Amino acid sequence: MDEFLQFLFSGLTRGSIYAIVGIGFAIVYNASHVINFAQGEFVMIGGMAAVAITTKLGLPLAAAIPLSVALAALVGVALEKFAIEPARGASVVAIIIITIGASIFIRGGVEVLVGKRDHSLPAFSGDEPIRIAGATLQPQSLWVVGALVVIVLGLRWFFGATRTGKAMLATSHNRLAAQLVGIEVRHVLLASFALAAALGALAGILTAPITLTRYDIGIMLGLKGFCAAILGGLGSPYGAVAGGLALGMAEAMTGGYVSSGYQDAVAFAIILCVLFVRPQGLFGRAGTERV
Amino acid sequence: MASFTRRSALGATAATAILALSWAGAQAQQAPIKVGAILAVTGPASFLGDPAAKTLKLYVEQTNKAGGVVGRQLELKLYDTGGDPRQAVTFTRRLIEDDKVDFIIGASTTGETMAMIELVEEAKIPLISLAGASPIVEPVKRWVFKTPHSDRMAVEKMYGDMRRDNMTKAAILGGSGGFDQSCRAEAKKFAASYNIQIVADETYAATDTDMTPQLTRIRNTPGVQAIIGCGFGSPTVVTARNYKQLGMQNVRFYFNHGVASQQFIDQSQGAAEGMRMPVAALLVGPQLAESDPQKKVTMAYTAAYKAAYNNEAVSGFGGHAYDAFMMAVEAIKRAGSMDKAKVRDQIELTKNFVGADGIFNMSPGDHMGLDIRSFKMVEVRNGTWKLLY
Amino acid sequence: MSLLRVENLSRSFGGVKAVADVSFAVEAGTVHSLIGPNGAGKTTLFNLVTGVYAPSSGRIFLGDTDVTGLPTAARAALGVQRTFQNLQIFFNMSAVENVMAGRHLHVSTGLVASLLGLPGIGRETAAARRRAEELLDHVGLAEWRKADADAMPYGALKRLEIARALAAEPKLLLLDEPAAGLNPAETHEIDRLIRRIAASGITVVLVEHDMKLVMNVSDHILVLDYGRKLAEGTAAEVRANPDVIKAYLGEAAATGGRGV
Amino acid sequence: MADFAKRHSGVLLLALFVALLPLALPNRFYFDVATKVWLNAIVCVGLNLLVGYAGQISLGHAGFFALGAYASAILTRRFELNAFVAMGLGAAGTGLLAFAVARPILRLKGHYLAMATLGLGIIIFIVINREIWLTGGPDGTRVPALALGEWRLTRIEDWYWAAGAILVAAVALAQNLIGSGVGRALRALNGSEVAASTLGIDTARYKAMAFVVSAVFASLAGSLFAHVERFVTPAEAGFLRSIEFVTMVVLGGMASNFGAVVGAALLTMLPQLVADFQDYKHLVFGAVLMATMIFLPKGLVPSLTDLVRRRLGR
Repeated sequence: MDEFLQFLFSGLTRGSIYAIVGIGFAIVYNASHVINFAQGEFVMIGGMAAVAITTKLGLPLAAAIPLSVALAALVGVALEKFAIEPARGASVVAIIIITIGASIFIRGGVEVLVGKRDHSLPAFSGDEPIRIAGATLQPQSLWVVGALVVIVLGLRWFFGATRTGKAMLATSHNRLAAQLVGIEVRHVLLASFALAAALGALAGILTAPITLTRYDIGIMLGLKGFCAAILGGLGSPYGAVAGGLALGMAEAMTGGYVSSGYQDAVAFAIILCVLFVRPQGLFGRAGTERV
Repeated sequence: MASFTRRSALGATAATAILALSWAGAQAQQAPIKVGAILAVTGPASFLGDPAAKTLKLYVEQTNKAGGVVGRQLELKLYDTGGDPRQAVTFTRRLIEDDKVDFIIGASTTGETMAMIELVEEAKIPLISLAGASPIVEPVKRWVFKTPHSDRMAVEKMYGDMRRDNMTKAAILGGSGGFDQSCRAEAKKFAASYNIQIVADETYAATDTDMTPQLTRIRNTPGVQAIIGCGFGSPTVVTARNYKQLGMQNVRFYFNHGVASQQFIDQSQGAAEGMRMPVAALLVGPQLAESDPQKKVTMAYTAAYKAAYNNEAVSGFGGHAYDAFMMAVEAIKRAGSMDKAKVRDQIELTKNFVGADGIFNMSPGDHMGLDIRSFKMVEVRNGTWKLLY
Repeated sequence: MSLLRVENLSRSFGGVKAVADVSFAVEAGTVHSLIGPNGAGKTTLFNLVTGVYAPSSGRIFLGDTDVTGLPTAARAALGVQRTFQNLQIFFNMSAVENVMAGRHLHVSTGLVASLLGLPGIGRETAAARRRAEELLDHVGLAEWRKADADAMPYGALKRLEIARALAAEPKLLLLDEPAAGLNPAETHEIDRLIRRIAASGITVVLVEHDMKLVMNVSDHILVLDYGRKLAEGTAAEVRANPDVIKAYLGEAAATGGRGV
Repeated sequence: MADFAKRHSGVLLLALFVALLPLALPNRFYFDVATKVWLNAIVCVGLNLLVGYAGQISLGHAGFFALGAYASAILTRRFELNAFVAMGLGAAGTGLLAFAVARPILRLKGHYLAMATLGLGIIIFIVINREIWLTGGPDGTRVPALALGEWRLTRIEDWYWAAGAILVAAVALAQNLIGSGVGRALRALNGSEVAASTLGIDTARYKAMAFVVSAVFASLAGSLFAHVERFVTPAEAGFLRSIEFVTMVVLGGMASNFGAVVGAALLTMLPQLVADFQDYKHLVFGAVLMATMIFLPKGLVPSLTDLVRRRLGR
């Protein structure tokens, strides 16, 4: 029983990270129909920037967090403006390669600027493990899960009550119509990249104390986040949350009960099975092609 | 050399001047000795390759400033493999066929080195590896040497320490790379001769960021007294943290020498306290007795490295590169020229070479040349290495 | 026996019935028109007949074969071809290649023979090219033979789709608004083309808003409204039908101009 | 004869280039790089049938490449099979796997298809990494030389000719296919899937065909690669390797067999060119990917032919 609980904690922590990255994929996809393969790099930027700001500039963590998030958002905006926008109308393959090129570029930049070593941040509220029924939980995991909850609530408010949020929602439903009612679609695209980047960076900062951060951690996280988003049906941030948590759980349980060697494969195996049965993801609606 | 030329030009007789000038001219025409290096400067093993690259750059420059070796300058040709053995093969081929280097230092990891061996043996070029596992030099390959202690020594050192405290049951936790696998195999092979029973064996992937499932399984194995950690790099840091998170301090944790860097302690953020490992003397240089023959070498290397690289802490991996480079330079000097076969013979004849890793005594049957005595057992205490014995 | 028979066909999208309980039959060798206002379900009916959509209920027969469950490609093999209201040209190919693709059912498609480029394949390709060029001439696109499809004007593309469908040598040809967006001269050309096609023995089902064209060429007309069959018969019968006049034709018939 | 020359002028030109290039290669290292170019180009010519002509993206072809490479490595080394038999078995096995997954995978479209092929590639990558007993794990495995009886192919100059000849053959096969009814069916389903199916083209069948053919090309190239390099590692199956292959195709120009060769050449040489500024190599590589896709979205060869055509047209 304590074993199960331990795996559950592990799955919840991983799942929350995948969920936050997945939300980023969903937001960008909604606004622009672009799958941003550089999404994982924002997670890396968040962690690495916070490390650099606290160690090199000597600022406290509380200041480093907003600064890192803002920096990542800036990179997100730059990505949209200088790489995605000029390629408007290019094929899906071309856009995929552009975002992958961007992710390699960002990785290379951080490699040169900050270096290749592992880095880590201190846990936000100490690292004395919390004991629950024989299992232990790092306090930082609570921060991660808590952040996910806050983000989900925040998005509900954002899409439901703010003008920018509503504009984003409208654009995702029908770009042309949104343009006709006076929504500046270009700004919506920029805002969505900024938001996705900021969320990714936040995930990166929250997890750096648990998993360490390095210039190249973004690849795998990006792919897992993409899995989460696809599992949730691509366009839906809440679907991505469900998808991310499901993947995290599946990984931890496989690692614990089946084979620790194959945990990484679980996410992709699930994705393949789900897509074979439901080509539009778990929560996506089947569309009929208009001819 | 420049001063020598000037002095000669100002010399008394024209004859000496002409002689000296022509001699200097011949020297200047001599191409530099080309040093090839294959290192994992990026990728998951970058913490191995990065300090090694820095060390090589530093000492090539120093050697050149001091006039080079046997009158020739050194030229470093360094390629980054990202830790991929296939890249190591490609770049080795490039070093041999395009750059035409005289000897090669590297690679950083066991897997890469194993992949390169056939090429250097075929091309008859001396190779000094910076990787840990024993299969690199066992059986002996004519052109292949290595500087770090082998994982067998590490395992034996750990088992010896366990026996001191009457421990008999151990679990193995490690990755799936060549170094980890070799360490795991040695640990299994030598357990019986130290009367130790392996009761659990868990594996992780180099990219895993959560080892709680593996550690939970070890924790739930009855009777485990110690864990033998086979690995290097970020997974070991995560392991240390999860070890603390799961409250497993009553089980002693040994790591092999793959984690021998201050980086490991820093990133573990206290979780490494109490962990033990066998390391080279370099890491505990200041704690060595004044009479220790390695004291001088380790302190000098530490000072030079810190001065050149912004006070960055030294690691055992930079030390391996230092030993490899210096040993090669000594061998070239003894050979009197950069004749590959002669230099190879001289490396094999290395005796009482005092390096960062220990005192090397190579022989035709031993292409590593270290013994277990130069391995120090340390424990992490108060965020630094405490020399036990 | 009818060439095409549709029985009690229905299809709904998210609760909206695009086609509701429609039955009709098309006799071989005739020109049959489907008319009705936008959203009446004409294109949906084409999609159901060609198998692009699956029906919610009802059956479709080609001759005496029940094709309701057959995939699109299999129905093509039974002699059904169509054009599209929203052009579905292969813009990655030239005009003649578009028509050659229409010969698909009449060329061999063995993988190994194709990879090796056996002489038979070459001869077939040459024959397909000749036939495609004839068809381009036939629909009046002789000058566009070598053009890339994405460089051709709209009116030419409309005819290119017809040529492509004819290349398959269909028994039944479904034309979805072939005259939409064309000027009167071009429409006249299409009119003559449809007559020529019908004269060559191909059965035509036409969806069209241009009432003059419809009344000119049709042997039989079916009127749809909100997915249901409103009326059917000859041009004269339909024109005289009070329901049709009320629901749809009223002003068009009165003014004698184009329909809605 | 003249007709033959006209129809195959591109292939003949390529053959001529392969034949004359050695005159410009200074040493064996360059032969090595050129051989890698030919092998990557074989993968790209196959992949181009799927991505360029049929319009179906795959982010997992490195998986097929690695399957071929490992089949050769394992079957020759452990089971001591003849290298050519091993290569054939590898290609057949890879083809079967591709055939088995083709229909469910290629039912997917756009990003879902990208995800599924990517997932397939990564699963192959992880299996190769984990089944250490069979594959040697992350550190890879050695591969015996290509041999038939007493005869061994080891000199890189010989490999240059062998790989070059096979590439010319591969391009010729691809050109034949594209000129046939199968090729028109592939291009048609790329242009409009629904129109293609109304013309009687069984789109699922042709997508599967392109998928299997491209997988077999990749597998064969992987086998050859293993024998040239005499060493394989799981990195050959990695996500970035898959991306590399797709980028070669897109960079050279989609739906152009010669574009695929050009793309393979450029992207194979790039890492060797930037190896000397290793600190900046990722930066440079990423920038090159982005810049070509933004400024030459159609790829090099089509963009250049357009330019030439416009010049001539004027």
